[in-house]
Amino acid sequence: MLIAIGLKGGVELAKQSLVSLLPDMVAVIFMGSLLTLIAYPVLLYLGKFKVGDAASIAAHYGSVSVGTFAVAVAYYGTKNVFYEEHMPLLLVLLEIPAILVGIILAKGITKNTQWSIVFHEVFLGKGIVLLVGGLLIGWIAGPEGIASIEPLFFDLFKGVLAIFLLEMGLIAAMQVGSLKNHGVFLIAFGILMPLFSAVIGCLFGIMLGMSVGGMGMLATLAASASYIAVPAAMRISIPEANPTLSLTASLGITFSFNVIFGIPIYLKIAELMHSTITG
Amino acid sequence: MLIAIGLKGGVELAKQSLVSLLPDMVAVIFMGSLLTLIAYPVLLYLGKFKVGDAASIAAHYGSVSVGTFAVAVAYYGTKNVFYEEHMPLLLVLLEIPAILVGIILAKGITKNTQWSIVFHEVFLGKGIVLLVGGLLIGWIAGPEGIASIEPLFFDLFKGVLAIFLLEMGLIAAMQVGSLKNHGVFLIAFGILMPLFSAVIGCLFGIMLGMSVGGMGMLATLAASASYIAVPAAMRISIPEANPTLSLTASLGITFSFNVIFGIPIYLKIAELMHSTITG
Amino acid sequence: MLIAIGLKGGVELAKQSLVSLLPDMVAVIFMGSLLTLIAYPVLLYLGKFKVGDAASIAAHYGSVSVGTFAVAVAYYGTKNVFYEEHMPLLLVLLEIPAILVGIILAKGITKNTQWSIVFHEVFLGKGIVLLVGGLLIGWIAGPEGIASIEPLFFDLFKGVLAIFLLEMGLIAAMQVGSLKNHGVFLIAFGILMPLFSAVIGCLFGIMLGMSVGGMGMLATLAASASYIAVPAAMRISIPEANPTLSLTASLGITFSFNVIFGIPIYLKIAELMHSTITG
Amino acid sequence: MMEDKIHNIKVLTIITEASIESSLIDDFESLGVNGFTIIDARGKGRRGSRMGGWESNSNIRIEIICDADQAKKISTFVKDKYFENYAIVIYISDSQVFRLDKF
Amino acid sequence: MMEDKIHNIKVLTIITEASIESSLIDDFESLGVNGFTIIDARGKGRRGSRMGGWESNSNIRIEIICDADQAKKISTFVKDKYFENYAIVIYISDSQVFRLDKF
Amino acid sequence: MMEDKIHNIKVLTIITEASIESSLIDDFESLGVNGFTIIDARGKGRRGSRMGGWESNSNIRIEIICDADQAKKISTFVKDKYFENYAIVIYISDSQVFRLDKF
Ligand SMILES: Nc1ncnc2c1ncn2[C@@H]1O[C@H](COP(=O)(O)O)[C@@H](O)[C@H]1O
Ligand SMILES: Nc1ncnc2c1ncn2[C@@H]1O[C@H](COP(=O)(O)O)[C@@H](O)[C@H]1O
Ligand SMILES: Nc1ncnc2c1ncn2[C@@H]1O[C@H](COP(=O)(O)O)[C@@H](O)[C@H]1O
Ligand code: NA
Ligand code: NA
Ligand code: NA
Repeated sequence: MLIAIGLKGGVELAKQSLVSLLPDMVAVIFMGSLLTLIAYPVLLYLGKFKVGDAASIAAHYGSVSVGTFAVAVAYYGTKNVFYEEHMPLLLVLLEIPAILVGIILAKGITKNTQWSIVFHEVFLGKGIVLLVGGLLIGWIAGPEGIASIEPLFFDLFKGVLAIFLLEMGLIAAMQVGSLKNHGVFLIAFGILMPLFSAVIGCLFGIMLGMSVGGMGMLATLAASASYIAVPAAMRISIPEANPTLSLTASLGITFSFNVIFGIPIYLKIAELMHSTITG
Repeated sequence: MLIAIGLKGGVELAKQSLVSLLPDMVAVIFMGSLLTLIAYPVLLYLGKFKVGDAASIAAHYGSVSVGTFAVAVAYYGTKNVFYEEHMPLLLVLLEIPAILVGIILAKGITKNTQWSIVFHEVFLGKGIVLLVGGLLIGWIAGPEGIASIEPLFFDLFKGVLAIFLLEMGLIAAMQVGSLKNHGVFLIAFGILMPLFSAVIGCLFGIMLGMSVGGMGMLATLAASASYIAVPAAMRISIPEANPTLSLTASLGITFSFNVIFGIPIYLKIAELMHSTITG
Repeated sequence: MLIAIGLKGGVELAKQSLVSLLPDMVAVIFMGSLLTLIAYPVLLYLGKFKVGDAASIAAHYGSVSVGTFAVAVAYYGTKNVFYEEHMPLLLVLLEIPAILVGIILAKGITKNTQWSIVFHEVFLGKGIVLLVGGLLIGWIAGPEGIASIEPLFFDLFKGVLAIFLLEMGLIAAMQVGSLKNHGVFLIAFGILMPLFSAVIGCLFGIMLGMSVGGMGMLATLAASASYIAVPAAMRISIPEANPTLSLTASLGITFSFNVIFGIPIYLKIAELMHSTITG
Repeated sequence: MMEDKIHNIKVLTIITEASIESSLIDDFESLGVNGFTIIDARGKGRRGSRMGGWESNSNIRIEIICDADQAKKISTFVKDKYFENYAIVIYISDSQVFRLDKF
Repeated sequence: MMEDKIHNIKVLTIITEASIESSLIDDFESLGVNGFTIIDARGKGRRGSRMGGWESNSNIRIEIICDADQAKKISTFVKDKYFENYAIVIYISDSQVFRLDKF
Repeated sequence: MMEDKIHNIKVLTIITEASIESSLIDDFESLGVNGFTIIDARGKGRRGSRMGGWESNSNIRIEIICDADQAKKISTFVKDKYFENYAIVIYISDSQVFRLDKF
């Protein structure tokens, strides 16, 4: 599934000169860091979380969930809403800034943070390797290049997405169990933060002159919270952060909310803001 | 795959009021117990099995095989034969009575049967969780609710079914090896019992005023023998029963017979009985 | 996936009398041995490999890769190029001679070679069991027999092929790392040997009066090198052969080359030779 | 720094059918066992070969780090309850750990 | 109740390449070994890192509960046959079991 | 034939969170550990139940065959670095091997 998303993105990349994408890329890295920096104080002062936990959860929400993106791609497909094709590239870029900002918030830029292990974990994490791999293959081979292999991956896309959703759903359900401590705040944060991030995402979309679909997709990326790449990186770089907390929020609450309600809402927000501003 | 079946059933459930389904549900629970009670004496006196083995095998045949049902769904699909949509609900209900009757036959209603573990095993068994989960989601969300997720699961349905069949086929083949003891009787039982149960299934179908397809499907459920849920429950509740015997019969003989010959035969029996009785 | 290929082959087999296929079967066994006998001296004298390594690598290249065949089937499908349907049968036959010749080259026909274990490993290897199993089921059941199960397996074919390719791709990439020793020769051999084998394959195709597609497919089989069945057999029968060497060549270099460039090239060679000779 | 005292303890290993995992976990709770590790396994024994493939034909290997009395108490309980009807072996080995308070 | 006598026995552990599993199982049969347990594993040793992913790069960990003589016999046989060409380590530890007759 | 001398060695076993596998492997390299074996596991301990399903909830069981000093050095390093924030247990057992030079 990750390869399929990467392939799609890579093929689009080959069509446009990288330079034209530069503004989007920089903006998105800025957005990722911004969201993390906004979430941190909210968690620390309002949520009364310890520094480690606040930084870790903030990093989860500043990052993205590939699963949510995949469901959005399927949803936009059924509604055949157009969106800028280089979204997968932005998705990959959004994974990284949040992790760095999160670690700096928790640890400061001390040299004893095992940066090598963190990068090893982040960049060699299975998810990112497949995604970036797909991007590269798509980019080098270009549209015709992957003609013979392309149909295979896209048929597979929906099937694997279903299994992925099923698995995540089950694990999300199990997470809800551990809501005892910080329960109420986490639920509120897990729903309000994505909505807030979606608005920020739309603003960035407008700033970058994207289509309505593009704005909706960027909003979905902003609203989604990582539950595979970031938890792995946090576990190593901020060991004192309690993994159950961040996972309950990002997977148990936000992922479920996004997949069932979030995606259509973010599209509506995009349509609304698009009409008011360009209206 | 199980979720897909559950989803389908759940969606249909949402369309009909539960009350209208009550008679079917009660009849099916009765049928499951009846089949177990018929199989037990046959195994005990004719087959000369020990009490534990007779009760365990009877429970296998009083219950159902989701795999066989899935193949029947695909088969009825290719032949586009209509059947009542709430079959998956009846499938789930049929899983349970046979296990209870089997345990009571073997153990009597002594309190030291670890009923908690048995229920834990039966209801938390992976198969049932997925199936009931699908049913619930389908029922709550209703047809429109699962619009966005639905296509994924049904695309997946066939693929996963194929892998499932392949795996079961291999394991079934291995089972045949252990036919030494009780061999001949088991083969005869493994083929005649399903045929007999199919007729019983059709009778119940007629009684419940079902369509020909409905009768055929109910006959298939009656004729199918469990090889995942029941063996697990039996292993805990009737430890003295030899698992290889029941598995050889339900998986090695009956599953193979049903998938290759059974399903078309049961449809013919349903057509025959439908025309003679309503003829 | 293997079952699907086997099923297809088996169904075709049922259509033709086995006798008519005999010449093809004998020719293919001869081709497998010939390719191994050609590769051995090249590796031993030119490549300066030890006897064990030369024999093991030669056996890899005299055999076939089911994965490469599967990609070719998908490719010929998209280009709807016709090819003789009994190719899967020839594929299975091509697996065996190379292993025997390889062992004899390395060990001579001493009786202490654990022939029983080798045959056990080769014939009970998961790949071959699935393939031959599919062939048998297809052959016995014949086209109508597998009507109800057939659609499942072929839907699945593409999906599983994609996952297979992905996995092999990752592992192939890891192999490239161990190119230090014998590096340059292995790369040259890994690309030139398949091209040479493809020409031999086409010659055999012409000799057997095959269609252009048939010639292309036979060339692809000849050019493909095994990386699952043969390595397992070699590990047991020629223990002194270094497995990393043969795997780097057959998977790292040849599989990648075949999947990306090879398959279209071999079809062109077939078209070229077909027109010149029959032109 | 926690003082580095080494303590002698026992490691109780149970190899049995995967199908009784949940039943065993319940037993452990009632026996006051607060830690265990489970690994999927396959194998062969008096009750024939159980080389895996699907649940009712695969094994699990359970390790419990505990003191000698607990090891005796647990193994006796499991022996009496399961030896007769299930494929199962139990062995107890000696070992050393850092923090005794953990077990 | 079976009398609860505890007996000293050995646990022979072999960690080697997954590709020689069937060959080893045949050896065990000829050596009169009637029980063993196999677990999939990955690892690193003198013959480089075998971190799994697919069969020819993954390991298996085999345990055989037996008496001292059998342990010696099995380990010597396996040492002579496989040490030279395969990634393999063997170690023997002491342990106690309930029913001696089982092994 | 290699002379069949048996040598006493230690087997250090670490059971911990799967998420710190790569970090531990780096530590082993710097500690001069040239061999280890890793097995996927699940279990329950002071930090709650980690019964697997996905990476951040599953465990790994690491075995290192080494001499007494190395066992002490490794376990102390791992204890100081991970005990405080991670789910982890360590135990050391005695064993015998054939070829001492291998470890
Ligand atoms: N001698 C042995 N050494 C190692 N594992 C054994 C031994 N005997 C039995 N086992 C394991 O324990 C399981 C049950 O043994 P049993 O109760 O003898 O059938 C087998 O499937 C093996 O996994
Ligand atoms: N010192 C050790 N401690 C634990 N496992 C080891 C050790 N050395 C080797 N192994 C295991 O045995 C396998 C083969 O080792 P070798 O023959 O040294 O390559 C390795 O892949 C490891 O899984
Ligand atoms: N007493 C024990 N016996 C066996 N394994 C244990 C024990 N305690 C903990 N473990 C294992 O070590 C992991 C971490 O333990 P803990 O640090 O106590 O949470 C658990 O998930 C278990 O897999
Ligand atoms: Na986000
Ligand atoms: Na039944
Ligand atoms: Na070849």
